[in-house]
Amino acid sequence: MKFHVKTQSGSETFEHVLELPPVSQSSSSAATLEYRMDEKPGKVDWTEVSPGIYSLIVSGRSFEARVAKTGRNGSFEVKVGFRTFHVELRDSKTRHQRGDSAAHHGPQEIGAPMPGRIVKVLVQENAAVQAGQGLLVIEAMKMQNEIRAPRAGRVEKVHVREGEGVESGAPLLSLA
Amino acid sequence: MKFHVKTQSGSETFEHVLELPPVSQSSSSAATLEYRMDEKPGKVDWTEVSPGIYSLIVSGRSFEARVAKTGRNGSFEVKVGFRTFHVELRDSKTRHQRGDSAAHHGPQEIGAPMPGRIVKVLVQENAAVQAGQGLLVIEAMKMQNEIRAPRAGRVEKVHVREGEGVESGAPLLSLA
Amino acid sequence: MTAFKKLLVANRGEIAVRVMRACRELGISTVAVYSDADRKALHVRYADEAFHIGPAPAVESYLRIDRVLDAAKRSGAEAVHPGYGFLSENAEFARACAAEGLTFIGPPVPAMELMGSKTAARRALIDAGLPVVPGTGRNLESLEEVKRIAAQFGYPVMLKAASGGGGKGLRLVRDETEMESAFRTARSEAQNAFNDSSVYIEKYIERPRHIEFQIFGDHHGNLIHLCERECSLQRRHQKVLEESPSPAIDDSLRERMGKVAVEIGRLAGYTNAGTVEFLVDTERNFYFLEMNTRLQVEHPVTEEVLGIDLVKEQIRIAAGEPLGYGQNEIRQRGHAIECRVYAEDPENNFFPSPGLLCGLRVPAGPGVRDDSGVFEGWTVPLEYDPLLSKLVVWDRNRQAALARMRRALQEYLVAGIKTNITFFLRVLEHPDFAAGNFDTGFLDRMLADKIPEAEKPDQDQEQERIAALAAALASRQGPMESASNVPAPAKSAWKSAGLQSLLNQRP
Amino acid sequence: MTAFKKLLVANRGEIAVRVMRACRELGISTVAVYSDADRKALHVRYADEAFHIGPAPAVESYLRIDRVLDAAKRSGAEAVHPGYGFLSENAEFARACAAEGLTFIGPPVPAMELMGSKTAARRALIDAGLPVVPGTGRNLESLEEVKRIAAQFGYPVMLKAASGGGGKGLRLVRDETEMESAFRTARSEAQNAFNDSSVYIEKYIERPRHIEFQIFGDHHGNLIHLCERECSLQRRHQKVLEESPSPAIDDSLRERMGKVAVEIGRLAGYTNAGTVEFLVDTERNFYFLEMNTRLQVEHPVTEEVLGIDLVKEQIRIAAGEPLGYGQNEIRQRGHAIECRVYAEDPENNFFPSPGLLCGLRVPAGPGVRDDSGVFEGWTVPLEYDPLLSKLVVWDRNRQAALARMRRALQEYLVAGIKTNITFFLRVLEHPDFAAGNFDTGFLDRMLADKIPEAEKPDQDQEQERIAALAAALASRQGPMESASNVPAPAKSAWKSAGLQSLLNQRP
Repeated sequence: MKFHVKTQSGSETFEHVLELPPVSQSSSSAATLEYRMDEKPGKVDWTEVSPGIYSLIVSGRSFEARVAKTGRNGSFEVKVGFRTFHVELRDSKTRHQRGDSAAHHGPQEIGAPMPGRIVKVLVQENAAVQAGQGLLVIEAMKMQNEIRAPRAGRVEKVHVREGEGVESGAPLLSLA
Repeated sequence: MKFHVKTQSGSETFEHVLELPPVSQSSSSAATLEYRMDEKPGKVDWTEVSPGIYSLIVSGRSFEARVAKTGRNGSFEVKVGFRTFHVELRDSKTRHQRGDSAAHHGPQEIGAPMPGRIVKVLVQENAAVQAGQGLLVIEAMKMQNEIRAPRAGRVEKVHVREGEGVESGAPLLSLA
Repeated sequence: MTAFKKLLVANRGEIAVRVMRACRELGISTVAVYSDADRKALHVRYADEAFHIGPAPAVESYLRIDRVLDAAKRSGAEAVHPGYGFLSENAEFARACAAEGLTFIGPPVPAMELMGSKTAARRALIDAGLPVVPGTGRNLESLEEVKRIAAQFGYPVMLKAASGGGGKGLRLVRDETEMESAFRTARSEAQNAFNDSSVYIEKYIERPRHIEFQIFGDHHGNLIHLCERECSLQRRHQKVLEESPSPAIDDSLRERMGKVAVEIGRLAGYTNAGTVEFLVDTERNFYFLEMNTRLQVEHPVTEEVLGIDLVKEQIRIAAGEPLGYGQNEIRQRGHAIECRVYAEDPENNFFPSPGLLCGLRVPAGPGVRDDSGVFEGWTVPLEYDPLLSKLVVWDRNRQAALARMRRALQEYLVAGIKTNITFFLRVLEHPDFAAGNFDTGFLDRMLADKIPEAEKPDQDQEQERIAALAAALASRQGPMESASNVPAPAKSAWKSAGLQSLLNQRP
Repeated sequence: MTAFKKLLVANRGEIAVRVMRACRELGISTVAVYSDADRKALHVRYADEAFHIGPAPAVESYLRIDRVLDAAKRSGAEAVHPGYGFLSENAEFARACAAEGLTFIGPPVPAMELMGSKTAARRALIDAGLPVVPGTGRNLESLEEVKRIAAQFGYPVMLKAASGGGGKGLRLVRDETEMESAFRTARSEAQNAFNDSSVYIEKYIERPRHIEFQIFGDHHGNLIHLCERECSLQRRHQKVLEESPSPAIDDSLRERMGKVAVEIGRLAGYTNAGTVEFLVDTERNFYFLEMNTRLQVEHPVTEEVLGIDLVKEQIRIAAGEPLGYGQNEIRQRGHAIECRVYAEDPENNFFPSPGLLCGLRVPAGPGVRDDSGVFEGWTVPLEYDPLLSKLVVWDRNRQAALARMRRALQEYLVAGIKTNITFFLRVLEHPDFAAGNFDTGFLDRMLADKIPEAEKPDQDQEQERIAALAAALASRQGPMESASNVPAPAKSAWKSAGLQSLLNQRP
């Protein structure tokens, strides 16, 4: 099995090609296995100690990783130590079908980062926005926070009105 | 819904007839509902706070109960405070089919209370045994423990040999 | 043991659990009150009795005196502990408790009222010759008068709205040339915000430390202080980390400040637990700031250093028992630090992060105390202060306590929501903080500097590869049933997508 | 900070985690070793590095000197902490460490060897005029000699097998009429068990207390004691609850015993942490019992009362630093109690209860410390001591500490396996224990009495009805998916069925 892996933490991103042996029945839950990362061979002794928590021992070093699936397919949030990594995983088959810059195509839905109330909508539909420009202000726990455009684009649709309450993840705005 | 409930803790057993309103969609996970226990009406505000952990408020008193299914149907282990209760539950339909003393009919399987090694088998097949009589000795964590007959009967089958290792719950002996 | 058989805790979250623990140890039955948002909350589960008092918004539940008192009556409670926040400094509530024959665990009503009014407290202290920040405390109408008084105090000075609060109508004036425009804008801002353009002057204390003294009085005339807490580590005037002793206070200053704190307590006719807050300037002059007439959030650091349970002491004293300690028995041992663990996102301007707490591992072992109000599976509600827990460590000296706090923070794991745990690790690594050189502006300056995270290149690169490996192993296990009960927070996905796109756009 | 950069912990379970916590606070990297049974264990996860050293049985892993040393070499560790048990009192291991250039964190080899031999230690103390239990310590061949010496000591006396251990060849003789048969059977039992019929006499101390003193020495000639631990609460000679101070020791006795403990340490040329165990009779005479040349399980009660981290101190001293405290700086504050939480079933003769720990809620809050080696989801292995955690509380005095321990035990929840938590609650409620009146036989007598559980009729009946209601509500929720991740222990089902049948048979 060959994976193309992209990890991102803070402002850093890394890409790797990771080769793992095929899954055998006996070793699916815990085992020592050999891998190649970016052509360099390695050996990992790994096991899932609790649901979603993995213990990995590599060259004697002991690591703990908390792995949670995020919304999209092949997308994970992984905590190692005090650092959180966003990991995108594609095996060689799906890689070409999806393309590398899928995130740029089609409108992007901006969701509510937390439950709260819409205090202000700062843009109108069809308006062109710059990356980092404020789109809406949401209030929760008596604090106001501005939701900014993750990239430049055009506001295709605003899904909420001022004063409206929203749940976490609720669509706020589509960015074309 | 009418339940016949039998609770047992230490050497005490109690029986109750408990009537609950039928499950409605809206109130299946948390609600205040009225019940009758042994004809006496009561009101409980209940909710499942974590899987298997229930918070119940009855007449202002706050209780926490940890409920775990045990092997048999309608059989639960419930912890309230520092006490553990074994609760047998039958709704009115199943009550008559199963009869009250199901435990007495047919052979009873004695299982290993824990993983360990069989040190000694104290009885032979077909031997008559008294309640409380020693059947086997099992060793684990360097301690030996005698498994005793839960009731009088006849040893129908011994499933293990001396020196054999057993997993928790493994059948040791059938008591007819 | 004490006179009370049953006590109602008029609060929620960690402090409600903290008070109930004290009650259990004293053999007192506990009564919780709760809003719609808190039916599953830890304090409700911990209590012997629990009464519902209304919808989620605090004004309709935890701030409703009538409903809290109704719960007290229905339960037959004999005393009420208000915790902090909510009704804890509300004199009307204390009076209403008394009217119902309930013991309010706190100071007498007149002491609450005196200290509840900043100006009245300030005047009383001035009259008694006790140190307050130099200022006029009265409305100044003309620019000339303002300039004259400012020259008298010496620049810099603060202009403050008389009806002020929340930073509105507040101006720092560094020299006389700035005064005219500052005076004008402060007045107009005050007019807009409070419909009252009155402003007054206070000397601006530069780089002050915020040091507070715990005091304790009983109903038998005993009043002592329990030494200081260092509370200068604040983000936007909110304390986030407290410690005791303060690295800035030596024995002689402690004695002087403690004496003044006790005098202030005497002045107010104080009983039970209270806290006198001071500003300390760089020349070690100290000025009364305000007095909090209740238990502080950060009371555990005092408990750890002195070996005194402040909540049990509060309850005993309210029951009429004498103070369990004389001033000469108060001895500090070692060093304690508290971190307030909040559900907030340090990478996103400390925005609150309520939601499902789907994973929790709490630090433990020697010298570590976690006063928490949450549990795995709890949904942190939107409506209240997002304090999850107070992590407190003790060790023989400050250096050891800092190392222990670092160890404890490293053990802490909260999944599903964001917390400020990693932020504390950054603070602990700051050389100025480690050296004890900081003031109330330190944290805001540190955050404004956007000090880059300390580079730990080797380990971090290894961690990055481990993250890649772990994700691949997890996905290889099949459709990840195993991790499916760790719901991915919608927020992370959103944030991740957003950041990713931003990154992709950079040159 | 210290001379070590990396340290290997040659142990498992809670003590391995305890030592690693100390290392983290000292900035020392940690190396774990583990057997097949412990791949997922907490100490492996907590360590910076981890090396596999063999199959589950300890003789093939944790007791294998060669494999532990191999792991140390591969990791580049500079020091080894042996914890307690396993290789901790093995002089050969200490020597092997030295031969490899590793610092063994413990006393010098000669001290280990002297104290490792009970008879040699006894002889050395007698020569130095230090108090031991009166006895012959040598083989007695004839009944006449035995009777003569017994008369000299005064009855009751103990006959003990010279090669003895584990209660074999041990006879309590209350008066001379019992001596002939006791002498004969003790000799034949000793012959059968140890292939050596030698027996000797010791004075039997009636209703003794087991009191031990912590001592600490550095490599600069300093040797002090850290006061006592009360360890009389034993079940079948196994300590289950320890406290400090001892309710039986006053300042003058503490000073006398501490002085003797230090003298014994000097006699042995002792450095690092050690424990001198004494028996104290009802007339407050005390006798040397044995010395443990390692960290004790119950070291936390000393840490809490003195505010000293014994493990960090051990590491510092092994690195050549001087003791951090002089004898005059050792001051007890308040009272600490430890309960050893075991995976065992008090209702079934304390039979070990290994298995999947499918639910865990650990007590917390003021004055509570949990030194644990387990986590929710861990499978307690069959092969080792079933100690899950040590629950330690501190409060200002013994009465308060007892109340706090009760509160903490009530918060403790372990699901899936049986524990002795409820048993401790029974012990705490016993009036003799509460009054401090107990000796080493107290617990076995209490268990033999089968003292009925204290009746709390009202609450218990309510709890019973709540259990019925909760089960019905859970079943009503449908096929109980919600509780399905709480696997029902096979044992409970079995036990429940068995008990139920037994009950049905009663008239």
